[in-house]
Amino acid sequence: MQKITLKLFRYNPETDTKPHYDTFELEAEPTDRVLDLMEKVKGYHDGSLSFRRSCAHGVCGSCAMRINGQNMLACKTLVQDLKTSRITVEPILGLSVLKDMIVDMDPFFDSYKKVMPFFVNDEPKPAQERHQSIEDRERFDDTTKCILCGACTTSCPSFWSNDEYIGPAAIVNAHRFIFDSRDKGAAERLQILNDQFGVYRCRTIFNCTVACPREIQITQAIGEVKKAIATGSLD
Amino acid sequence: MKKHQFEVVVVGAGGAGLMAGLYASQSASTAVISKLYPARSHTGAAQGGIGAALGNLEEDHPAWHTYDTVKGSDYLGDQDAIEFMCEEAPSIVYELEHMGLPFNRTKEGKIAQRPFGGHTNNETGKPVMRACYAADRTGHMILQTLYQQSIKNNVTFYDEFQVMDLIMTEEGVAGVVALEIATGELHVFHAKSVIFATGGWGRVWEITSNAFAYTGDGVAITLRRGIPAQDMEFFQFHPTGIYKMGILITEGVRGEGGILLNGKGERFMEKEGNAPSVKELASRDVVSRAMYLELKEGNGVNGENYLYLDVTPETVNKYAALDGRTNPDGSPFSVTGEEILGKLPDIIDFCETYLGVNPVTQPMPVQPTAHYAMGGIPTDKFGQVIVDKKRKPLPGLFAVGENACVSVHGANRLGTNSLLDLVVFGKHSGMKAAEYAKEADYIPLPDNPTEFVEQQLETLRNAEGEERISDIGTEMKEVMFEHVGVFRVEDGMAQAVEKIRELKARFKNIKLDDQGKKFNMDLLNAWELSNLLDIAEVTAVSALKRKESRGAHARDDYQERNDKKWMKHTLAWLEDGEVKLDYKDVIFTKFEPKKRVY
Amino acid sequence: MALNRKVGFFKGLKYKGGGPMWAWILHRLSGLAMVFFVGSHIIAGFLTQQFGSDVGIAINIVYENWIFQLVLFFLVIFHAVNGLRVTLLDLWPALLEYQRESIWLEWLVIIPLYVLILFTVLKSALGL
Amino acid sequence: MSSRTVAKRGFNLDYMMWLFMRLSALALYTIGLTGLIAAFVMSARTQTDISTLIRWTFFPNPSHIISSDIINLDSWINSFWQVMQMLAVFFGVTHGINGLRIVVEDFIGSNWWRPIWRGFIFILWLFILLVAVYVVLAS
Ligand SMILES: Cc1cc2nc3c(=O)[nH]c(=O)nc-3n(C[C@H](O)[C@H](O)[C@H](O)COP(=O)(O)OP(=O)(O)OC[C@H]3O[C@@H](n4cnc5c(N)ncnc54)[C@H](O)[C@@H]3O)c2cc1C
Ligand code: HEM
Ligand code: SF4
Ligand code: F3S
Ligand code: FES
Repeated sequence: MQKITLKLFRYNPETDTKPHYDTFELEAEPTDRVLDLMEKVKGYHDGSLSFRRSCAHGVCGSCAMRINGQNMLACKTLVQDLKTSRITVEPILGLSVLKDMIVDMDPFFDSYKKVMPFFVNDEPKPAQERHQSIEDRERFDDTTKCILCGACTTSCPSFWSNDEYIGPAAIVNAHRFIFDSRDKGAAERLQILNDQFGVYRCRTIFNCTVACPREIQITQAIGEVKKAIATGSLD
Repeated sequence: MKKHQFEVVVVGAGGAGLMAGLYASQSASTAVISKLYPARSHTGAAQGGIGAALGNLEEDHPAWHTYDTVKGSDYLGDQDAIEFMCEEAPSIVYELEHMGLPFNRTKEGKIAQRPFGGHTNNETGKPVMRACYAADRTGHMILQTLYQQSIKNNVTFYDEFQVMDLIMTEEGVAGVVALEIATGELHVFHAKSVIFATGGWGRVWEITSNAFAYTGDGVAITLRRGIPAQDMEFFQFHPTGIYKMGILITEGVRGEGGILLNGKGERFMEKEGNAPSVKELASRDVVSRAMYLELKEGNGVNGENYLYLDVTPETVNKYAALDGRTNPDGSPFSVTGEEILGKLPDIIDFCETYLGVNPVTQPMPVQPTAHYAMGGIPTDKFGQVIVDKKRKPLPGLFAVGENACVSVHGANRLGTNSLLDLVVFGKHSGMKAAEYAKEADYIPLPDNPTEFVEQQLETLRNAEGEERISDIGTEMKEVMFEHVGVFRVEDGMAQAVEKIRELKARFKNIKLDDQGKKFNMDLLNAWELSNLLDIAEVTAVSALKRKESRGAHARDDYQERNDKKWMKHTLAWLEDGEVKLDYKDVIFTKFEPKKRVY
Repeated sequence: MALNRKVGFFKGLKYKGGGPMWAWILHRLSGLAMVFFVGSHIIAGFLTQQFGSDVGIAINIVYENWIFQLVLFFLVIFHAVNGLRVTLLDLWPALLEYQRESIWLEWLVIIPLYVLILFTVLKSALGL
Repeated sequence: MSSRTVAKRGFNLDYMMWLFMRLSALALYTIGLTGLIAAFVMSARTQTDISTLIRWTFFPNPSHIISSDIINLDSWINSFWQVMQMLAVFFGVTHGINGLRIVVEDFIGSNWWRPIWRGFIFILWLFILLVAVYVVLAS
């Protein structure tokens, strides 16, 4: 057991005009998740603390938050990983805060929906599966892992300065289809991303890659999309 | 209060809800309502695979799949539905592939398959490769693919709307009432067909692989509206959850050759009475029970309450050689650390994140974890809800996915059959619901459709007691894990029932900190806890009454299966706070009950 | 009422993005500074040349100041080296795998180069 | 692995400028290195200080002669170096001004202001470019 000072961003839209911070002193195991600490606060100190969570093991994408200044999943960050007993939790940046850690995800999903994030192939379907070689499948494996948590887009300074930038998450999901050898919509998706708010807003800042809890090589994926636009080659 | 009208309303946007929504929206106006953003649904947590007898790597047949499922269910599954599901399986997996689902591939470029517990070659009795997979993120890929297709097909979504009531009048089903979480406002969805797909309720137990959102809303709502819940005593405990946390380690690990070892380093699954033939790949109830006994005998690792699951190449290769396991081409089976990394990347990530253990070089500490609800809202194979022992349908009401009980899983679900259940019955209930809506008229809404919900919410909001919901929740989870868990006895279950009733009484005496309207998660969590309490009570009472051991329901005081008296489904009603039970026949087609050995 | 989603400059600076984020901030600042100084230098040259204007001379005096030069040299070198890093990574995305290495490699080039310049400039400035 | 391609996409300012920023960066390196090597070859090694060297490297402009220590300027004053100067000016200024445009547009939300800023920056670019060319030719 160790003592933890947990500082939480608080904002209640019904009573506050400005956000403030609340601080709680807690006992915690080094292997506790930050999410466990927040559950503790919610359960035993202040039930009005609000945040999203569901799976509790880093696969649903609900709990992206800014923990000690960096975007992470609260359920995938252990107290011992933070190497300090002072933990500050704030909502992710660049989306409007609705209450405590809860932000308005709609603009994020709107950007996602813009890149045609779905499989396109209008050719007649075979009776069985379409074949794909192991290498072709491997080509886009990395970007299939995305859980749409938003940690990347909301860590991107280019997105902060202009929220019309479609954002790394959307590009990752476009990449997933552009490089799928079975898909036929690549040209259209590249057209969408070849826009002043598309891939060229990416300035190779890398915050996204560092923030991604699924360890997707986001900047590389974006780079590959840029290259595909430039060369027309999808290898 | 806002009103909407749709011919079909789907409650829940997991695998089941999305599939139903996709199909219903092809011919009827459809809304999909979900308390989570669809991509957050728990289907995304499913790891191992989806079962279908494609025979891509070795001989396999839907008939074998059917038999394995019947046997896995300990003969409690309805065989007509099982046969239907297994026959549909290959075509629905191809359909998922055509929707773009990125399955792993074989050398020939076909969908890759791996062995899973309880799936066998019916002639040799050896495990067969039937689970179609995408690394250890099969559920994630299914959820993403179905959500992507929903976007493509412009399905209407209401995200972060929590359905709290089913509107039923004398004439029948008229829609649902939902709370918009962002504003606290109530919405009425007037509908001809309602499909419930709200997932499971593993949060009743202390150690669970289930999400916070798994609070059994669908079943609790229908129970309150006089619809029974079927086979609630059958709740699956998965053998391999991460020690203390419950996070799931997929059965796929054992499919790839992982071995269970006790504190003495013995492979206990091969002991007589466990599963000397398929060993680690026996069905889940068998493995969980063996583990439980092993722990009870004090054979845990370091005297603690856990065992080892070992998938390091040395161990895998050693035992594969002992078992004489071969590849499909007949060469001896062996793996390298790299192959394991490629096939189980997420498991390795979980272990490294939460345990600091690298499964490629070290064994993983595991214990059984509450995992899957076999029971739920009774339906036929088109997802239509049936409300009594004579199988009388309730027109316009459908249920699908984990919150439904078709029943294809009977007393114990085989791994990979849930994902299959979601898509097969999701598709058919979606089509059926739309078809029904085309013929039926809207049933007029009652004068005050939101009355019941408002009253529930007011009671919660205005409660002026001193109990904290977190305390009540914790006590419920502990008592259920202790007494209505892997192993059960009369006394313990009776105590649990007692305790749950006490907790229900104390629940009236709560106090909420949050009195606001917007994102009042405090209020919603309290409401969800009331659902869990109802479900816990129904589960404990159903379990107490079933005096035999069958599948996941294992009793120390009645160790044998009793087909004469108990070859029947439990139906439970919740009337005026009392649980009433009745029983319904099991449907047999081909397979006569036999003793189950693995 | 929801809080505004705009992220101000200082709020953004508090984000712990690490090396690459700071590299980007510096790159932007140095780029802007150079536009400003190169622009004003050209104009100063123009003014002096054409009108023998005092303004131009004044600007050039600032330019010749050794402290100013040290700052400018740093910005130029940083921008040039970091710009090369970004260019290489952007044009050959396969290299992005080595982005961590690229950051320290960059400083490995910048520091000795800057020390050399520091040495020569200080030598002449202080008349050593 | 099967090789796939898509049809080329049409003209796009942002794409062109993105590419230009990188290519001009490489061009500036080339020009700079040529100047630097030339300066060394042409006796700067022994006769000059660091500021002069930098001047000659990036901008071998005769107006810089005034403040130069190099004694023999003959080999610098020819049209090759004038072209090099022009290129350096063109790439440097265009790169810098486009950089300015990028920064400014990052902070413009409204579609209404964007063309106005673009126009303004375009005029600034033309102005600086013309002035620079004049300075080069006039000296
Ligand atoms: C860790 C884990 C691994 C698994 N692995 C496998 C596997 O390998 N193979 C296999 O076959 N099965 C597996 N399963 C089982 C399977 O994944 C689940 O049974 C299945 O995903 C349930 O799907 P669903 O569509 O019924 O529910 P979910 O996907 O959970 O969806 C429930 C939906 O209902 C919504 N909802 C709930 N309540 C409300 C409400 N009140 N109002 C509005 N919306 C509501 C939620 O927002 C959500 O969208 C696994 C399960 C777990 C937990
Ligand atoms: C060898 C010399 C140079 C190199 C290698 C170089 C490289 C680069 C690169 C690659 C970029 C693009 C950054 C992006 O889009 O993310 C850039 C941006 C920029 N450069 Fe340069 N550059 C050089 C010289 C100059 C000069 C001389 C100026 C000024 C006159 C300048 C001003 C700018 C500005 C203002 C930006 C925009 C910054 C931003 O987008 O944040 N650069 N530089
Ligand atoms: S790319 Fe990574 S950080 Fe971004 S949304 Fe997907 S999972 Fe989250
Ligand atoms: S942080 Fe932003 S600028 Fe590009 S590399 Fe990532 S998207
Ligand atoms: S709770 Fe699901 S990602 Fe954290």
